Amino acid sequence: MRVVTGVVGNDIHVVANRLIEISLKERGFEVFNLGVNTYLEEFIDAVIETDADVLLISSLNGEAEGWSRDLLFLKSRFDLEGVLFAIGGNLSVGEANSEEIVPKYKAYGYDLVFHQVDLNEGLDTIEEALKERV
Amino acid sequence: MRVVTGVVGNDIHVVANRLIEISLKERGFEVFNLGVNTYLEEFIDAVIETDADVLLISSLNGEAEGWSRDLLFLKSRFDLEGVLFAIGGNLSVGEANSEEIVPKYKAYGYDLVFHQVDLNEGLDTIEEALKERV
Amino acid sequence: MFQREREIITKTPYTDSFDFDEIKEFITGASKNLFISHKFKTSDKILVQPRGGFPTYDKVFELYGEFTGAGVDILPLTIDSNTRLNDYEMAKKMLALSEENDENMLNGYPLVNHGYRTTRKMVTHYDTPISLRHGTPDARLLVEVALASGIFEIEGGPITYLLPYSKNFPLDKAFLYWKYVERVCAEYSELNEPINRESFGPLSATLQPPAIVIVIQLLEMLLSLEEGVKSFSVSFSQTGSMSQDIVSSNVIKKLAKKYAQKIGCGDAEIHLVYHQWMGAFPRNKEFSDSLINTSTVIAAMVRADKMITKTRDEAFGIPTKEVNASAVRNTQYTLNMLRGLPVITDEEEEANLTEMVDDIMEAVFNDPADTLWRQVFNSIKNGIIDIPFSPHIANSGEAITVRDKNYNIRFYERGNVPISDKCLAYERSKIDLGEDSLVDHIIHDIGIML
Amino acid sequence: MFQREREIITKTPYTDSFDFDEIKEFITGASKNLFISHKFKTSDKILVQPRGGFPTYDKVFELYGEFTGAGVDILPLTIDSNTRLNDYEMAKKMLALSEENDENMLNGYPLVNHGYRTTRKMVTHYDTPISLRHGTPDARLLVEVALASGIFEIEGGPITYLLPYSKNFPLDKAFLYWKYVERVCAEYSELNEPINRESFGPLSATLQPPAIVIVIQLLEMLLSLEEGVKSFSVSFSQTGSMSQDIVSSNVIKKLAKKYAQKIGCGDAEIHLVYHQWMGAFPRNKEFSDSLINTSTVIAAMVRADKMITKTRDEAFGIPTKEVNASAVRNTQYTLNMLRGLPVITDEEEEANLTEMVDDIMEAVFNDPADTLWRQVFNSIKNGIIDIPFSPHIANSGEAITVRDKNYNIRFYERGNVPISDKCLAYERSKIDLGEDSLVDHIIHDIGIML
Ligand code: B12
Ligand code: B12
Repeated sequence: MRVVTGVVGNDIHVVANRLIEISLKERGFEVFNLGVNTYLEEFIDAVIETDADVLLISSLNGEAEGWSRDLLFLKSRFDLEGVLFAIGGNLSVGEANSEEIVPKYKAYGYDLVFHQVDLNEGLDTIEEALKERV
Repeated sequence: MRVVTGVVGNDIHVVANRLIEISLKERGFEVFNLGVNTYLEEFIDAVIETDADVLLISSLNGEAEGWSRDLLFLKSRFDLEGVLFAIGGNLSVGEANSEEIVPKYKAYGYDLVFHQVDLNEGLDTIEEALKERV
Repeated sequence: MFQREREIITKTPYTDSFDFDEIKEFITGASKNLFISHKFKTSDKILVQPRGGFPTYDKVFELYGEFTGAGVDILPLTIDSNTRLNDYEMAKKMLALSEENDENMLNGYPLVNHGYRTTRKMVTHYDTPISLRHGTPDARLLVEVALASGIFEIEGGPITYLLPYSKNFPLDKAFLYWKYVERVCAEYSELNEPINRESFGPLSATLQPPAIVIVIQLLEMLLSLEEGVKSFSVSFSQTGSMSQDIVSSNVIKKLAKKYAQKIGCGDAEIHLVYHQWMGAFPRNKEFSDSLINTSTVIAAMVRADKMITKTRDEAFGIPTKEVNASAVRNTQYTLNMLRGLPVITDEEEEANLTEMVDDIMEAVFNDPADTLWRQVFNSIKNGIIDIPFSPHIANSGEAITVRDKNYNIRFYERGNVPISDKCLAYERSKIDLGEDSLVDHIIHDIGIML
Repeated sequence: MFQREREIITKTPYTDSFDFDEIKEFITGASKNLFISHKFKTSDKILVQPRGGFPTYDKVFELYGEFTGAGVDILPLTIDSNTRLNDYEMAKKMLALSEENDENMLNGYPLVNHGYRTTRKMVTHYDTPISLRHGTPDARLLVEVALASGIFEIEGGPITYLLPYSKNFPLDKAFLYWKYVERVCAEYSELNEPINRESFGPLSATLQPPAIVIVIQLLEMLLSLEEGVKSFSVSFSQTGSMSQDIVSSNVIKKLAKKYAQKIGCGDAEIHLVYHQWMGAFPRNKEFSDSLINTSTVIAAMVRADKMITKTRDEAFGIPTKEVNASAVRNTQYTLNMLRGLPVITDEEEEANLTEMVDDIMEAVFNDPADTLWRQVFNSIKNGIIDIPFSPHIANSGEAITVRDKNYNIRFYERGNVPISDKCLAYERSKIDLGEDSLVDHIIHDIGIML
């Protein structure tokens, strides 16, 4: 399985990104890590270029919502049906609960949304979702 | 003005008692301080003996309610009409608010009830009440 | 003879009937986990012990459940103030009211009224050391019930549970009653791991001068070791100055060893217990949290073996079990992050404190009486040992302390406490009353944490 | 020439039009209370500064009101991350959304978009020093707007705001842009009290080795003093080990003086700023409170001149103003109780750290380039200066650190960092990976406060 990952927008929180790369590799994924400060277009380009199965976006600094508003539009320009879109980290500015956050982001076009969810828990869910797709 | 004071029951918290003695004297009262660990009967006896104008009871350790249940009975045995009965300190076991505590203690026979009230504020109120009585 | 005395003491309608053989058997076979003396030996962290006790069995049982969930090391059993004054009749009445109305009409657990058969169920259920916290001058019956229940740490002593906790209780009797307690503890210590005795260093928790606190700790330790106790904890509470706490710790550790050896009891295990701030608490609960956490850091700095916690509700009343357990959880969290702390010494302050303690100890030993307890008894009566803010009539109350600008507690008047002119001069040189009257200064010093 | 450059920089549709004469006049006559350099001189406590910034003017105004009520010493103005990356267009868009929907669509205050005329109203209203917190590699415009607004402390530097805050921003440009900032600060410093510059010691806040942190602090200090800045703060954040913090503090204070004198700038005022824990926070808010309070105690132990606070909401998101103000209030409460703390030194550790810092500094100075900034530039490129967990492409990332059992951060691999074999051996002698793989050990070490 190929996964493109990175941190969206002007966000430079790199620590989680490093750990995610390590964890994905340990789970046997082929990882294309774009690192921090990656714009949505760059993610989409990388998914197409690498023919990835999963796009796994992180956001920590509260910016994600601002950037995610364009996702549906970008998705509509390419055929990305088979790709699993996941986002996780800290998905709002200020404290918020998942009940509010998850539906919002699903509406933006993500299949799986992990607000303040433990990484391993999230990756387990992603793996299950991938199995179901096959 | 003569005031009898002390800490009721098996309560041995002495610090407040020392400060109360000092404060009352500073305010010009003649003070009979029975100290800590004083039973209700002893207070009543002292009030009668000294012909006091005020009985000012402290309680800190949460015992006050247990002892106060006998107050009305004791009062009924003597003519203590002219004496102002005040109690203050920490008047319950565990946290409680004044709205509950004050009416309860008034029903036990106290004229003034100060649950977790600053000493000087309480003494001001007592002095005002004494002025009104004259 | 002694056994006869014990039978008389324990024969009372207020508790269940004693079966000494069964109790002996129980202690002999008791789980090592019930012995704090064992836990001290096998653990390398500061043990955390909250305070707490409720009138009813069920409430204490639930409290222990909460504490266990929060990672407690030692459970407390705090006794109500009627039992402390041997007023078992009042305790009984209030226990009944508490059970009927599901309201706490007592500020602790009336252990005697509950009895050891009942209480032991709870003790063995949790299989964690329990410490008896009471404040009772005559604790003979209480301690018998506690030990029979499986509570293998007994706090208190003839001085530390008298001067702060009682007004009229006769001093000489207190010594004799505690001698009884020490002997029972020593006897039971031979059956399994030693019973731990702990002295109560906070005393009246208000402007207590470290020199006096340490003297009292050392004397209660000696009185206990003399009777054959093999595991003892000296203690003190946060003074309000981190530096003074560190100095006190260094001095008490050194002197406890020295004086224990002096009476040929160098083989006893001596531990140091630190009490989080015992004085008047702020009414802002976040400030209380800050205060408590700072106490925890200081406990680690003074390298205590055990620390006793407070809660954010201290100024308001007996805390709920949830609040109490949170305090334990937070304390463990903080302790876990404090590692490899610097070792600190302050030669000048330690020399001054050591000299004051040694001088007072010498004066006690110079008393012509024939036994140590009588020497101590006389020393309290004549003010050689004198604590501020004691409710007890025998305490002379002539020694006056205030805080210096760094919040160290200093002698302002020594009264009859035999510290040297030199030491007094040193202490006074640190004090600056400024514009304040002495009384105003003291009121301020009582309330530094408000 | 320079003035011409400033005019070009400040001429942009994203902010209001600059009137340099008026600004000069404003600074010349500005209240002394706006200058932290003045407050440092006149205060003898640790100054407390929270973090904080909201998108809209009104929200920042309210935030400052809360802070003032909580007894704040220094107000912060935290800038949003779009502005930090000079993306004023995005900042504008999000500011508009934030104002319309009364929702925070930015993680800070877009100062450039608000402009100095507006912002100055708020600054003079509160008449309290404000510190600009940003993380911007090219902060020329931002700093012009800040100073014109009356914000007289500027945090950051070409290294500390680049390596942790940027991925691609060209290193050499950052140096030149910050040179501009230093010069503007130096110029304005002649009009009234000096403008204070502060370096950002936390860097990426994750397993940063004190030797590298101190080297970077010293270098940014030198780069700033060179340009004529007269008031500078070096800083570092809680490492996770109280001992290591104390060692770091002792060494940085000593070396800051030494290196400033070396370039003939011994007259500059140098201060020490301590950041409460900057790494990953626990999701239990009571633990966060405990952590923050412990940070406060350590700040007092290291004798910082200023401390920057966190909040119990750190793990969750930008805190509400109330929570943020509580953190200030609690911190002041704790600081007030910590007096006369012991002075601690650790000769062995200080010698080791000093030696590592001196060796790295020497290597930087030995670079053949002609100016200090080029020497530093080269030293980053070739890994002489190398921090763990930097997102920046120029950072080599070969130095690897782990914690020892006392949570001190130690070099495991030095990469190209020129510490001696002896020092590396010392560092490694403290490490014990136990059963763990290196990666697992590092993951654990990142999360020690969780
Ligand atoms: C110091 C202290 C002790 C010392 C007392 C030493 C001594 N002999 O004085 C020691 C350690 C020995 C002790 C023992 C006990 N204590 Co105690 N103690 C305290 C503590 C920490 C401070 C009390 C103090 O000195 N405050 C300083 C003085 C100046 O303030 P104050 O007492 O609050 O009094 C002021 C006001 O109440 C008011 N006030 C008082 N009386 C009056 C009267 C009037 C008319 C007015 C207007 C105002 C007023 O003005 C006073 C001056 O400002 C308090 C908690 C707290 N408040 O922070 C607990 C506290 C009072 N203790 C408590 C308890 C339960 C006990 C014990 C039963 C058991 C235990 N937990 O250890 C024993 C009691 C034994 C007994 N027989 O009573 C509880 C009481 C619980 C409750 N009410 O629900 C408290 C609240 C702690 C707690 N949260 O559990 N204690
Ligand atoms: C260290 C840190 C920094 C360092 C970053 C250094 C670096 N380059 O990495 C510095 C100091 C430079 C920094 C800067 C800033 N930071 Co910052 N920072 C933190 C902090 C304290 C820890 C982050 C961290 O490293 N955690 C350790 C890693 C391992 O955990 P993690 O990041 O939480 O990631 C885990 C989970 O989120 C999850 N996860 C992440 N992605 C995904 C994806 C999926 C699919 C799943 C399932 C799970 C998952 O798994 C990860 C591993 O366990 C956090 C607060 C916190 N969390 O404690 C704030 C925090 C993230 N920062 C914040 C902010 C606002 C900023 C700044 C804008 C301004 C500022 N306050 O200084 C700048 C950002 C600049 C920019 N352009 O982005 C905010 C974000 C606010 C919000 N969301 O509401 C936080 C939450 C602090 C706060 N409460 O204000 N920061």
